[in-house]
Amino acid sequence: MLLGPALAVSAILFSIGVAGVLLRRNAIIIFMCVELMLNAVNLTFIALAQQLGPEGQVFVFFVMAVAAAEAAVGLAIIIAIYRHRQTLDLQYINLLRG
Amino acid sequence: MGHLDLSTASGMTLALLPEVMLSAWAFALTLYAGVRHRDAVDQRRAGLIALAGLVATLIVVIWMWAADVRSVGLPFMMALDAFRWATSVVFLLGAILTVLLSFSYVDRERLWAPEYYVLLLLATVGMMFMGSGLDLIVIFLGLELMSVAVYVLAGINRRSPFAAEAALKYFLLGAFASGFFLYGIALIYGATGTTNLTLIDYQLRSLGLGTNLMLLIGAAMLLVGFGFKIAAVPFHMWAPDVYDGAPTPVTAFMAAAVKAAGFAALVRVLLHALSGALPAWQNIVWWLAVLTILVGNLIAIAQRQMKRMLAYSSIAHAGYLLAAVASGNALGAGAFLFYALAYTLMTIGAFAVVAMAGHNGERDLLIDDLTGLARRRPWLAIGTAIFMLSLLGFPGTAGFMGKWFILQSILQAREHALAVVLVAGSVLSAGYYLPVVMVMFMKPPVSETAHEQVAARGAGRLVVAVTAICVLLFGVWPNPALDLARSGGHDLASSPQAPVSSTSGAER
Amino acid sequence: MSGLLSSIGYQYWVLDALILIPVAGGAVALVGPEVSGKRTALVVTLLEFVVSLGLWWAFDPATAGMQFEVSHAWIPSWGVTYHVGVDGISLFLVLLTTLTMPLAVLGSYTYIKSYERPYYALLLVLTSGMLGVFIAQDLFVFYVFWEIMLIPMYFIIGVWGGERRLYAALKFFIYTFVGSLLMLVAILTIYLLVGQSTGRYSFEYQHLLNNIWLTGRWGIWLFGAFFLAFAIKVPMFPFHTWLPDAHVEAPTAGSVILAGILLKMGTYGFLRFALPLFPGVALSPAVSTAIVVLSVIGIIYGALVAMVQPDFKKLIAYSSVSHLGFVMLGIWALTLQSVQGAIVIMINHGISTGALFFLSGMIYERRHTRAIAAFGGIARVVPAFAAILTFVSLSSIGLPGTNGFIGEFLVLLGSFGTQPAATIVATTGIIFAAAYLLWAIQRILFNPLDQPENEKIPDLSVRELIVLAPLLACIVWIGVYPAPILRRTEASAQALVNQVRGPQRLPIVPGAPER
Amino acid sequence: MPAIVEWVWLVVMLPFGGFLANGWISFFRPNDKRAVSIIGVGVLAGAFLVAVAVVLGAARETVEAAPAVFTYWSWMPVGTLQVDVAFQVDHLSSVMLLVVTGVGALIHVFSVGYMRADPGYARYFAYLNLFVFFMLVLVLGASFPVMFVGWEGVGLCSYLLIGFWFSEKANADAGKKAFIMNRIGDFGFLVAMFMIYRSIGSLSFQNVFEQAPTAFAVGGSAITWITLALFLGCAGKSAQIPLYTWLPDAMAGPTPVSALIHAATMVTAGVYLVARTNVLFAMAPISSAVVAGVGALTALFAATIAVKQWDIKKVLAYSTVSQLGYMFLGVGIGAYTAGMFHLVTHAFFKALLFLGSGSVIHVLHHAYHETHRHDDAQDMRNMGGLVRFMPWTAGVMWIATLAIAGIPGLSGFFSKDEILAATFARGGEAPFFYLLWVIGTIAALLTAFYMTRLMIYTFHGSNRTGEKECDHLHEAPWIMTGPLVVLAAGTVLAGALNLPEILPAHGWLEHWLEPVTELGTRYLPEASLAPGTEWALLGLATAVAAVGIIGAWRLLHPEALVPAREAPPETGLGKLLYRKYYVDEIYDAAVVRPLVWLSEKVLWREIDQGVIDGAGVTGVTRLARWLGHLGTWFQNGYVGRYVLWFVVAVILVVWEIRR
Amino acid sequence: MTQFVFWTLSGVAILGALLCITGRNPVMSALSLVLTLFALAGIYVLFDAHFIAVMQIIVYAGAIMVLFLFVIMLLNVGRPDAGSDVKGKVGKFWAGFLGAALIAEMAAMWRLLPGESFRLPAGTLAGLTAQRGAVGLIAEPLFRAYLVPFEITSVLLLAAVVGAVVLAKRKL
Repeated sequence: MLLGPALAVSAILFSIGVAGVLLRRNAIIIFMCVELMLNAVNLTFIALAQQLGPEGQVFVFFVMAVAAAEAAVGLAIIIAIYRHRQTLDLQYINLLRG
Repeated sequence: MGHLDLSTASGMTLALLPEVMLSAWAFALTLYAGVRHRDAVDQRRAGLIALAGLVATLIVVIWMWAADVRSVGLPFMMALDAFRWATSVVFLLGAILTVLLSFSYVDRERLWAPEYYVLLLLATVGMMFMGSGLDLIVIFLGLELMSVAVYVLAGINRRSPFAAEAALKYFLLGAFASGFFLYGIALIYGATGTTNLTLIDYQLRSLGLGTNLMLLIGAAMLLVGFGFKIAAVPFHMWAPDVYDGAPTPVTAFMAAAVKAAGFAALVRVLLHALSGALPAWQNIVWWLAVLTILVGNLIAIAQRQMKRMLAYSSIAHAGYLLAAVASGNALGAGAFLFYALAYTLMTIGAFAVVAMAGHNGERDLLIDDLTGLARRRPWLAIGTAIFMLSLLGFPGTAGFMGKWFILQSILQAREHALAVVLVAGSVLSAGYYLPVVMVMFMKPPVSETAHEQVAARGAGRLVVAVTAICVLLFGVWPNPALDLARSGGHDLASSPQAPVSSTSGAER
Repeated sequence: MSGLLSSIGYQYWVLDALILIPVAGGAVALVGPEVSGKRTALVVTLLEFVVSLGLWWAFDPATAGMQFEVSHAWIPSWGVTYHVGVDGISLFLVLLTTLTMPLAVLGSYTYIKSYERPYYALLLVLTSGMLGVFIAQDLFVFYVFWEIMLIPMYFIIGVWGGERRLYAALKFFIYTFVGSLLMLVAILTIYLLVGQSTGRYSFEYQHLLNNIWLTGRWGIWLFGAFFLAFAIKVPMFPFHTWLPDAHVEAPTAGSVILAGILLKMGTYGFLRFALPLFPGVALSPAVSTAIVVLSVIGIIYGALVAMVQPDFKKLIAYSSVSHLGFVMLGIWALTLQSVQGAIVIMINHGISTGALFFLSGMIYERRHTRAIAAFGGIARVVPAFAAILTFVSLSSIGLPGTNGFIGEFLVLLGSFGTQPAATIVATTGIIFAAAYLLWAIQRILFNPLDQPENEKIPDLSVRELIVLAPLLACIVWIGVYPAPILRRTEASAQALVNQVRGPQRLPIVPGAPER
Repeated sequence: MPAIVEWVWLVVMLPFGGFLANGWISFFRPNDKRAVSIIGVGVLAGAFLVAVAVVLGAARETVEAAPAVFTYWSWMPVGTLQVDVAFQVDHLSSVMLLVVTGVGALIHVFSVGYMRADPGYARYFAYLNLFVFFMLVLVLGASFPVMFVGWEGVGLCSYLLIGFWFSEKANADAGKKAFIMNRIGDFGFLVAMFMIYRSIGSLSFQNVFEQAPTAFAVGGSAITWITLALFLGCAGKSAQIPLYTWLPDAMAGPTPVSALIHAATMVTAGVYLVARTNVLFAMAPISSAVVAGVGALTALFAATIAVKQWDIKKVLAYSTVSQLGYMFLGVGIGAYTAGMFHLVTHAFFKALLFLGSGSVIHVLHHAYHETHRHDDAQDMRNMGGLVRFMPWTAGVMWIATLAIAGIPGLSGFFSKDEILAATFARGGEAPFFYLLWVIGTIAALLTAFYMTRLMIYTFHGSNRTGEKECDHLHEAPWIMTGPLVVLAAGTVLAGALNLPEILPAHGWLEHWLEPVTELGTRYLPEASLAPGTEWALLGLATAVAAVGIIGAWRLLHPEALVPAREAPPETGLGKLLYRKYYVDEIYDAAVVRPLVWLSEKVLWREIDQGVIDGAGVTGVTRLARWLGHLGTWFQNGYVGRYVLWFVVAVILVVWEIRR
Repeated sequence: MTQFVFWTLSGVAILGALLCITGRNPVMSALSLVLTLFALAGIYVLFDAHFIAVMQIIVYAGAIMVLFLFVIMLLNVGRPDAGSDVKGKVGKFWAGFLGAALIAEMAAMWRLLPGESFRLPAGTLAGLTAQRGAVGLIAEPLFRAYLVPFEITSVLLLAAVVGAVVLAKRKL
């Protein structure tokens, strides 16, 4: 019965992802931290799927697709911003404020 | 047509007709964009095609609504109810107005990428899924579809560092929020064993999961995810920057349709699936509403830029909508629908004015730049005044009727404090809507040549005219829209009896 | 006369016509040629006046209830009905409005030099809005009219006003808006409470009135919301500070309308809504004492502050605070005499203060200043102006034989029965009234003619005399023979007093919220 | 029965018609002085004739009957309050009717000469006619509110006429002061009406007087407060302590105005009111005592000030205040007839004195005008020896002076003595009344003194006007001296109206007024004097008058006077009296200035602009703006910061939902 | 055994995650994340999700992370002299504090289980896998009940492609 521990590990990984987003300034690493969060959620799904049926695994499949889509667009955006600013450090990306 | 059996392929296709149709149109437009993407003419043609697709879809939606299509049998991924049609109409309307608004804007800013319209259509498809999804996963995918498209739209002006920054901020925070949203889905799935909203409702009530910790945390995470999309304080911080940096039609689209889509899904999830846990989330929504109303309105007062002011104003309006949600009753859902329609009209109208008046970079358009507009462009000024007053919630405009409706739902739920906060917010909002009217009408233009280049041309003029007229019309004669909104809200809250046999959509 | 009127079905269409004529006229004025805007407006307002004049004869003084009622469904799903009617309390406010408007138009003929079409169109729309407030018999409709007339006034002050017009317009708008929004919440709450207890959800005033009896916490809060809305509009001390600014900055016609009609909406609201809907609260010792004290403070305070104003318009504005204090005292003393007196003061204040604003506008047009110190001794130069200003001032300070006396006398006499102490203090207001107005007209009209600019100012023109003549006639007429007015208001006022003082009903106990 | 009494409306409307006509002329044909004179004097003469007819008619028809009330229309019908526009002709109002129209007509005639050269001639007569109209409304009104119309109306006319030459700030100030002082009194009148209505439910004289005996307890607090409030009204209108200061200032108006309004008619309205409501006062002994006490004090106080005034009109003004005090003393002790009697006689001799002084001023003014000097034509130091130039004027004024001083045989002697005798008679009741009698007697002494002083300084000794001016000094035209002669005749004869009981044919006025005064005298203790005492008092009064006059002759030295411009400033007690005990200054410092300061600095600047607008409105606006700017500080563009708040919110949301 | 494997893999995953968020070099971070992904794939196998485990390695660790690395390299943000993008003390405090708070709030997950009434008997999923195969287990619901979401995914990917192209192509 590893469901509880798996959910806990998932929560920890998720929180680490959140902490990463808080900790880093580089857009691409922040994005990786978001990916980490998604993966933590995937673990929850998978762990639950063992008890609740294969739908959980189907969700993970969708999440992967979403992650892929986001990665494509996100990295394109990151490239676009790099073209403008020559940096990915969010500290320097605040033209818009107020 | 009546009832559709969703277990048949034809029934299912029919149930998905609007979304399928619009997706197909988007594919076709992609192909066109792939072939013809050279000049302004191509661009305009692409826009016209998109417009045709949206209008056609709108017609289909209205047709299905009028035919009162309902499903029989097991709960399905997609809802077939008035709420879906009503929200679809709002999204499509928002998209149509955005396309109309885009023609001259795209021309002026030389954004020659027909994919713009493709993404607009795809985002609309995503919204429609959000409004119609009866399964959390559909809502999630709809949300992602919409988001991905809008991330790109926000940054579509590649020449603009502002747009790029807007896109980046929106994307990073959006993806971050998606993680929470997804986590919420997972936890609710874990607590109830299903992601179907009807079944969640059923499980929640039959198993008494109203205090189940997993469900509650899941609900909290869902709220966070939605809170981001609808720009509820304190999840709103991206919104002003992104609205500010994105091209104005996209901003209008985001402020109106994207927000409405987030709300549609939120209302459906909270009132349909999680109404059994109402005491748990109502308090949070209450606080979010209060914060959103106050913060949105207060910061808006401090703005000098028109676009940012409207951005904060849209945050404040999210607060009003949240107040309707916080009432937690059918009236609230109806009020949301009506207000969403009114809000879409007036917000897009207002942004249309910004798009027109901001001829040399709408980011820099200060409120004071409209000084004396009424002397040069009286009709545009009158239109703007109508939008401002409607946003303010002044009688005779749709905004007033909407606010009245929301207050009615709040007071029905005996949330008097919330009602007072709402009206206090309205008072604060007078502090920034009125100055717009004031500078336009009550001050002379700064120079002889001021506003010479401001011109309402073609489709843009149509947008302002149509939205202004509709705002006034719904402010005086709201009955048809009101009745439809009420029935939509009623449909949602009084969910059909959950089937007793099945626990999950899938076979075991 | 009334037979003739009923033969043309007057009672069935008059109120609709009164609302529609100005709106239609406003559209005509807006799209017509620039030069004919004022003429259109004058014709329309005169037509409006003539149409409304029939009310005088068609009105049945013996009936306390609503007359000329018209009712159309508006938003059935909310229970909103476009329901209008007139009774003794609103009759004269309607007539006052229709009388004031042609004069306001005529008084603007030379004052307004820019953007004439929208100006006159707004004046006409304003007419409809104000009339709507006085005749609405449905709280939703009332609220809509109540708010809608803010807009024309906002523009009139903001576009055609004086130097600090933006500030004044915004202040005026937001002040009123603050109060009215809380009233909106209260209206909805009453609607829902009555709906829940009777099963019929309707904003109809009669329906709500018949079924509501609130005391305790609910009553206090709801009454408070109405109170705030009306108190700001009246304006009662200490909610009055928008008034001097708005009055001073508004163009003449705007000031006239503000003072003459808009302020009456507050007192009318108290009479029509706040008092009858919440008699239990309104007559509770704490609330009633508080309001009476505020009214009396308003009387004295307004007069004292008016005394030291350097700007004539501001002086008149503060005098309004004082006058409206009498009205509030009369309403809250709640005797037949005091209520009728309050109604009469409402009319009088419209006439006398309206005339004072016209006069201040006329002198402003000549000298482009309103500072009292800029004048002095001009009675010799402009005798007609001086005579009329003196006369109107005397009416304003309540000299017997003019209209002002009738109202103040009735209010004070009636109030003494229930609020003796407050009445005695309020009566000292007549001393201060004499002090500030006489001092002001002394500094304007009398004293040595020491400023050369004043030596050549022309006396009133024929047009200006025409503007003032009806007001002067009313001052004398109401002062000498007010009985026709008093007879028409008596039944309604008596019914109001009886209703509010009447037997107490069982309170609605607000139950659990509905989902 | 179309009786002649019904024509009373014509008495009222004739002056009103004159007002309208003259008002019209003043705007459109201001130079048509002939028409103005004819209209202005004509309406008054007409009114007087009609009034005589009405009074004779009334005397014939309604001697013993209830007062004749003529209701014209319903004025304020509100529920139980039914106020009609109605006139009441009875014994009391008919006396006033004759005095007002009679003396008024004479003064109108005088004015034709006096105001001949004034550019505001038509306006002047319009005002004067209007005044008579209001005064008649006052005396004829059949209810308190109608009386109040006249009451305030005369105040208005007084205001207009005092400030008639409004281009002088002092004149305009004086008018305003008169109006406001009167308003303070009117406040009392109003409050009295409210209290009466609350107790009785009606305001018509008939109802009130009929029901008062049952509605009030004698000496009860209700009736006491009502009468005190009424007396406040009287004090304002009739210039009693503490509201007397306006009357001397009111001398800024044209002199005939002073004669008519501020001597003969308006200022006596308070006395008339007390007499009219005698039943109420009689039921309130305390109030009556207050009336008498204030009257006596005023009589003395004003007399002392009059002793040291240099302005001829100021002397007469304080004299008027003093004489009004006598009248209040009379009505206060319950001698209503005596009060009214003194009112009538005073109307004659004081009007005469004023008109006489008007002639003097007119002549002096004319003289200064001819020689282009700007000296004060009213200062007695600029007069002296005028008897040589103006024998008629001097003669008639001597008659009046002797009358007011109380020389037997003249009207003032009888009326003043009746008051003092009645006061003395009540001394048996309480020593208080003896005190009043003593005060009254001292005041009488002073009266004789200052009036003689006035005559000596004005008409006797050497002339101080100036060398060149002497050529222009002469008797005023006949149109001015004519009325003087008529009034002098009145002054001599009016005493016959009510001779003391010890003389034959006594008490005619007493008998005439009996239907009115008996309402009140029922409540008063019977007080009569033995004939011996009465003779003694008469003798004493004569002696006092003689001492005053002779004392003045002996003490004053007109030769020592120098013209006003060369006169040294007063010192010591003289200065105190000359400056009227500094009462005006005290009022200014204690009431007017603090009030203006409070209004401007505290109420307006501090409360209105500071607290309500500043802290309240602007404060809230500022707060909102400040909060808004604070909010933008959070919105600093850093994604990291946004995420931080996001996560904090997430934690709070989860926390909240888990609760 | 299963316990041991689970805890080992969990430890590796958490370690990888920590390295990912603290690593100074973006490349190191990416590689650490790949480590975590691999460990997760192993855990998936423990929970009878063989197909997903494979997908995890192929799609996630393979495609997506490579894409990340590619971008890092392309933009040359991983160069040694770029300096750390880890925030300073205040940032670290907040990250640690809020992360810990979040973990604390969700620690209760440890004890949470889905309701008995709809929980499958133990071993059911393993049995189904044996019966239908790892792919069949997923395919069955994916193409029947979840056909609509599956189709939405296709649209989503289209949007992503169009979007990425629009943003990244050289010429507008």
